[in-house]
Amino acid sequence: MAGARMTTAALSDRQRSWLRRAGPLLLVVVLVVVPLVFPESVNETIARIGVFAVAVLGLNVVMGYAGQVSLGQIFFLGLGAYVTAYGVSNDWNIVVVFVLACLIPAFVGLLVALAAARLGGLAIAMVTVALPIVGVPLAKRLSEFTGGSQGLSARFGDAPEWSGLYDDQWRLYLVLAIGGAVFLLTRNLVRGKYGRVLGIVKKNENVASSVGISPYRYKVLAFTLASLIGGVSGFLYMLVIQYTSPETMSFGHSIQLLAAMVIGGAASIVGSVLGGAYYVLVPQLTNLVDPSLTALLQGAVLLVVLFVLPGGLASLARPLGRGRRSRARHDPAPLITPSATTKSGSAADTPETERQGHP
Amino acid sequence: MATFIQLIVDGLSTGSVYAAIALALVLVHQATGLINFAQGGMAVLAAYSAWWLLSRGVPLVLAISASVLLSFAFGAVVERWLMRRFERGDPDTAVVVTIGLLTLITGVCGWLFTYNNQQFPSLFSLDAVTFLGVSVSQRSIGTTVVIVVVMLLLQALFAGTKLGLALRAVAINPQSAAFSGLPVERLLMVGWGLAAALGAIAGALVAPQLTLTPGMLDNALVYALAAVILGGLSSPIGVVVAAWMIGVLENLAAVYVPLIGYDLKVAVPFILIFVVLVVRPQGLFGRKTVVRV
Amino acid sequence: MSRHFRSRKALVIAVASTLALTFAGCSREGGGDGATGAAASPGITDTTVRLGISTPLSGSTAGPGTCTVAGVKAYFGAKNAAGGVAFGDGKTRTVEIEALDDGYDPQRAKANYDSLKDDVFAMTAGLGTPTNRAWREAAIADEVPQVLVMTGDPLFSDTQESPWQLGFVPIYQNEGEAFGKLLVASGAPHKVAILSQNDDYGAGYVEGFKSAVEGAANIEIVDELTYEATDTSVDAQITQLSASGADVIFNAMSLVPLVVSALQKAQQLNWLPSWFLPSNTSSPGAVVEPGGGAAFPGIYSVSFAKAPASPAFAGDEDVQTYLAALKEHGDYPDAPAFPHCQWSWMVGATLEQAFTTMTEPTRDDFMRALRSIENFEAPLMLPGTAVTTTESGQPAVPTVVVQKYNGKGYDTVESLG
Amino acid sequence: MTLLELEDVTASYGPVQVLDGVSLSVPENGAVGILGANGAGKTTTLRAISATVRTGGRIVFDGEDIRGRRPDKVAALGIAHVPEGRGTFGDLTVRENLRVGAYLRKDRKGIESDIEYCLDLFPNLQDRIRSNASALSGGEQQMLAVGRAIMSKPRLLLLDEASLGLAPTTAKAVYDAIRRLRIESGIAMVVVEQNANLAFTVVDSATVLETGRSVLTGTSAELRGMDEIRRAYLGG
Repeated sequence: MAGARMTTAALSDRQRSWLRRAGPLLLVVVLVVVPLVFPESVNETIARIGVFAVAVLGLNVVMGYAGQVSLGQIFFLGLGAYVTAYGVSNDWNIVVVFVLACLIPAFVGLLVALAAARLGGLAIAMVTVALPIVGVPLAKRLSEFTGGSQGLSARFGDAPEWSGLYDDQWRLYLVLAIGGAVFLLTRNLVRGKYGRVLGIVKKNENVASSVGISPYRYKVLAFTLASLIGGVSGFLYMLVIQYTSPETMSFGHSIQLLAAMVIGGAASIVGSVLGGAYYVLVPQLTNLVDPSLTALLQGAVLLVVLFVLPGGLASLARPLGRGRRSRARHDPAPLITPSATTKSGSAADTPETERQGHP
Repeated sequence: MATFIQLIVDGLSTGSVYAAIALALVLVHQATGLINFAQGGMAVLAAYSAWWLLSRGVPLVLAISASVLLSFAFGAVVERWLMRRFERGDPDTAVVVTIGLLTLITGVCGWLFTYNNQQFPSLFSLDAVTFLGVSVSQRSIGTTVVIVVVMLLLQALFAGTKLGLALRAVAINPQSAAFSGLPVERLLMVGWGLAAALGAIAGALVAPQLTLTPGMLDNALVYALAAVILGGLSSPIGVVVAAWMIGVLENLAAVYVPLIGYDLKVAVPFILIFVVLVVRPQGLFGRKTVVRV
Repeated sequence: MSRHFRSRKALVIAVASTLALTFAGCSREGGGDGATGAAASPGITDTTVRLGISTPLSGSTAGPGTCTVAGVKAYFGAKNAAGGVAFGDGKTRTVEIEALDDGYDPQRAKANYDSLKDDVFAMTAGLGTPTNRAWREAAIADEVPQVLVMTGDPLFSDTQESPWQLGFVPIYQNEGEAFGKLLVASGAPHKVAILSQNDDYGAGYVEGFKSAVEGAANIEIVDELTYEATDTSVDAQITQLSASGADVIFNAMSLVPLVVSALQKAQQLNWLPSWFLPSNTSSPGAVVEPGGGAAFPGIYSVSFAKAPASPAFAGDEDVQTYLAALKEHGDYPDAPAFPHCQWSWMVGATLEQAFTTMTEPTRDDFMRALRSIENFEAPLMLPGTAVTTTESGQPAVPTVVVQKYNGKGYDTVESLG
Repeated sequence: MTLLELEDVTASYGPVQVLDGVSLSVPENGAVGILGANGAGKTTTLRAISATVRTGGRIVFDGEDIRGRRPDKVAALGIAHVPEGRGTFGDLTVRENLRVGAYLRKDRKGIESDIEYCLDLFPNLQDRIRSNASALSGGEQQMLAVGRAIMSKPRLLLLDEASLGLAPTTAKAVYDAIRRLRIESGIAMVVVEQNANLAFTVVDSATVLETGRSVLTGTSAELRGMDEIRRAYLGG
């Protein structure tokens, strides 16, 4: 029994080391080639997936990794989009626009977090609900900057003449480059020291405090970072959709984003991409099946996916990739298990666990 | 002055709509430890089933009673065949499952009954009662009275009865509950069933006012959530008082605080939550508690 | 060709990319040439023409959204069953409708457009301002017609700004203006309270109304409030307005439930002004009757379409043809609860009108044909209204008539009272 | 007269086998300890008895094979489990916790007098009767957990690591109360305990587990006398 487990582990180790060496290179090659080979509509779909993958990634930072329920991530996407639209329509330098589209949402996120994180988990949830709910009428009131309910159009990122590319190809490259950079940075962050600290804060704030970590500071940090990434996704949103209105940041979309994160797989980089793909592709899929049954089909797809894969789509990819990072289940550890391997094996089937107790 | 008092009365009757859903949220949270986003959707489905019975000639009271019973069964079935799979996993996943359920139910209602507005008759007359220059419809009074009765029943259920205690125990710690001989699975089904039945009452109360559509309660859900947090998740009286407070203060702020106005009055409950939670993290009436949304 | 072809300068350094360019070359051709030869635009052949619709079929605007598809589908469904539509180039084509749900989400509307633009000849009939605005610029860049859309946003009827667009329904300003004029013409003094939706829809109505009553000595606007489309109640607004002493309420509200409860609330407060309702929320059966409209001295609305529920049109031939087709071809078995069903039926007729004068199967020629319709009385149109597309700044239906509720349906009126 | 008999019990979490043939016998009114290293299967043995893990073998309680029943049915037979980590109901008050423990009982008067007995057994709880369990100290929570368990008037008490995380004096107070409980009520017990010295203040005999297997069984006196036991579990 134990021997057999060793063999599988060794195999997947070998697989993984191969993937680790060849994987990134392969990925880069694929990403470079993809925009060139696919027709326009596919490129546009991939670009949209990129936009929402980044948005889901931001949500994952605050919720998946730091464990703070956020129901308002779409607000930061909307804010980033508005900043971008305003900057572009006033002919600001696009680099300046991008920096502002990152910094302004990050700053707003910081202010919100400074207040909310002091209150604890529940208040963060409610304050974040308020963001899109209040954000929509606020955007209408600030019509001088936002164009009111008619929204703002801003077309930018057309392919420069020297590139010889189509607009959709050029835009997709931009999305892949910016989005890829954000993913890479975030990945390094959550796999490094910060990621471990966030994990401790998520699991038990008291434990974190007792080892000298300020949960408050890290919650604020995670929230700010999520807002910044949200701002980036807003910039990409404008690049790809070229239009934004108060409707962009409605509460319903925020909830869908949350669903996409969980479906993709919480606290997972791959899951963020899958979540973005889910967010974009499922409406297209339901349109293909029967456009008049959108809600019914979407609800059914969501339930079926989670019923089959409660850990999200990323749990499909997990055995291949970074197999054994055990998911944060609320498992009181029925027995003091001899090794991590046993534990991750047991987590899924533990018959009785304490669902809600003392965190 | 008459306008001022009228605004307060209007706020109370709007608050009663929020309170109806908020009570169902409290019930399911007390009984399962979850915030159920599908609560409003289940109430709408119940209202549609009553509406369908009405259109087949069943008298109103009978149709509503039948929908309450059907909803109890539906809630229990949802728990048994859907939620049970997620009850011991990540609570975030379970919440998203309720979001999926909401989407599905909305879709099913739209498919079966179309997205058109349907008129739903009220148990109470729409005639106004005028008192000291303030008028209020009998429908609002009736709705409020029913909600107060339901609130008191719920309060009594949780505070005083063995069933209420057992439901709460199962939500807090299913394993220890089982060690004490509580039939955990059956109690979870009963909890969902009761919440759904309560939702059916809420649906029948507010459908005449909001007119029946698949998304009828989507907007009210946010207010109900705010009321639940503000009032304290464990206190039925607390959430009803909070819902009324939200309804009243929202109106007053819209009219008398020019900076807020009608467009930003939706910020009022959240400002209220912020202020209250700074002082009392457990909400107005709640006991200190550990909550996961 | 839908897109501007640009010469490919070799920039790409990587070998892999060069290789890929070859693929790209392959995949990029093929699209674009229609079956009828080099000149034909996408989505049209000798026997068929395909139209795309992106509209909300789920979410809070799904009710009217479903109607925008049902009317067009019903219209062309009936035409197809009768053999098809005779085009100006001498060919008879059947009309296919490809409708996608955007859930009133601009981003999804853009996605729908992207997926349809190479398959359909033209986009039409979709409901919503933000959802139509989301891909307006893309449609201009791609030279895809985005015509007879259901938004009163004037931008879509501005030929300069929107060369490939045309709105169908009267711009909001026109509707507000029509009622304002009627009020001014009454000569009697009126105090008006305004309650409008806090968006371009409400603002457009109010703007039109104000421009009509500006300078009129007999009209005084005593109070002006807004509400949000996400509100569950407007009781507070009605209470506040009732204290203003107004005898007329100008109510630019697009949500049926809120209009019903506003009517009920005013009665409860015993405030009985003359009431103005917009064209899309004045349905006799779904709004005025449940709201108890008979209690008010007058419920006024503007319209250009016959209301099928109104007894005056129960025997109308247009109406009967329409209702039968809606059931048979429109996938809409119930009595239409929103006027958008009628409007979209008229969109079908207007499109046919343009098709019959098209001489080439191209999008360019279609736009030319569409922009040269004058005084076309589409089926279901009320006397005094017509489709005219030659006037810049105006949508296909530029005029409305004011009507008054008569207890069952509406009568056209020339004056207040 | 044997109250509980485990014969060759196996258990696994998914593919991982944790118990690989555990045998144990608890006489009526007796108390048996389970000793062993981390991961030896002590907690799982208790979970096997209270049916919260899938098991093989035979588990006979009062002459009946109870293996494979639902946990609440097992509890109804008179087996009360005090889980590791205490498992109190954090959002319920102390009194409510005790009332939940008495869920299966119908005798109102008996319940009230047993609550009094619990408060007498654990006087610390007296002042905290209206507090939420989550507001109690670790020691108080442990006392409440035992109190909750005995409210069901069990015939067998399963006690899992009752001293875990407690200060030595508090742990001793808890075990003093448990010993008193045993003497006064005669409830049979299975005691899992890291601190074997504490366990021996209550139990008559003990079983030593190693990697999911019973390797040694003996009376308290016998085991105390064995060098390897002393080295492994008694701190020298």
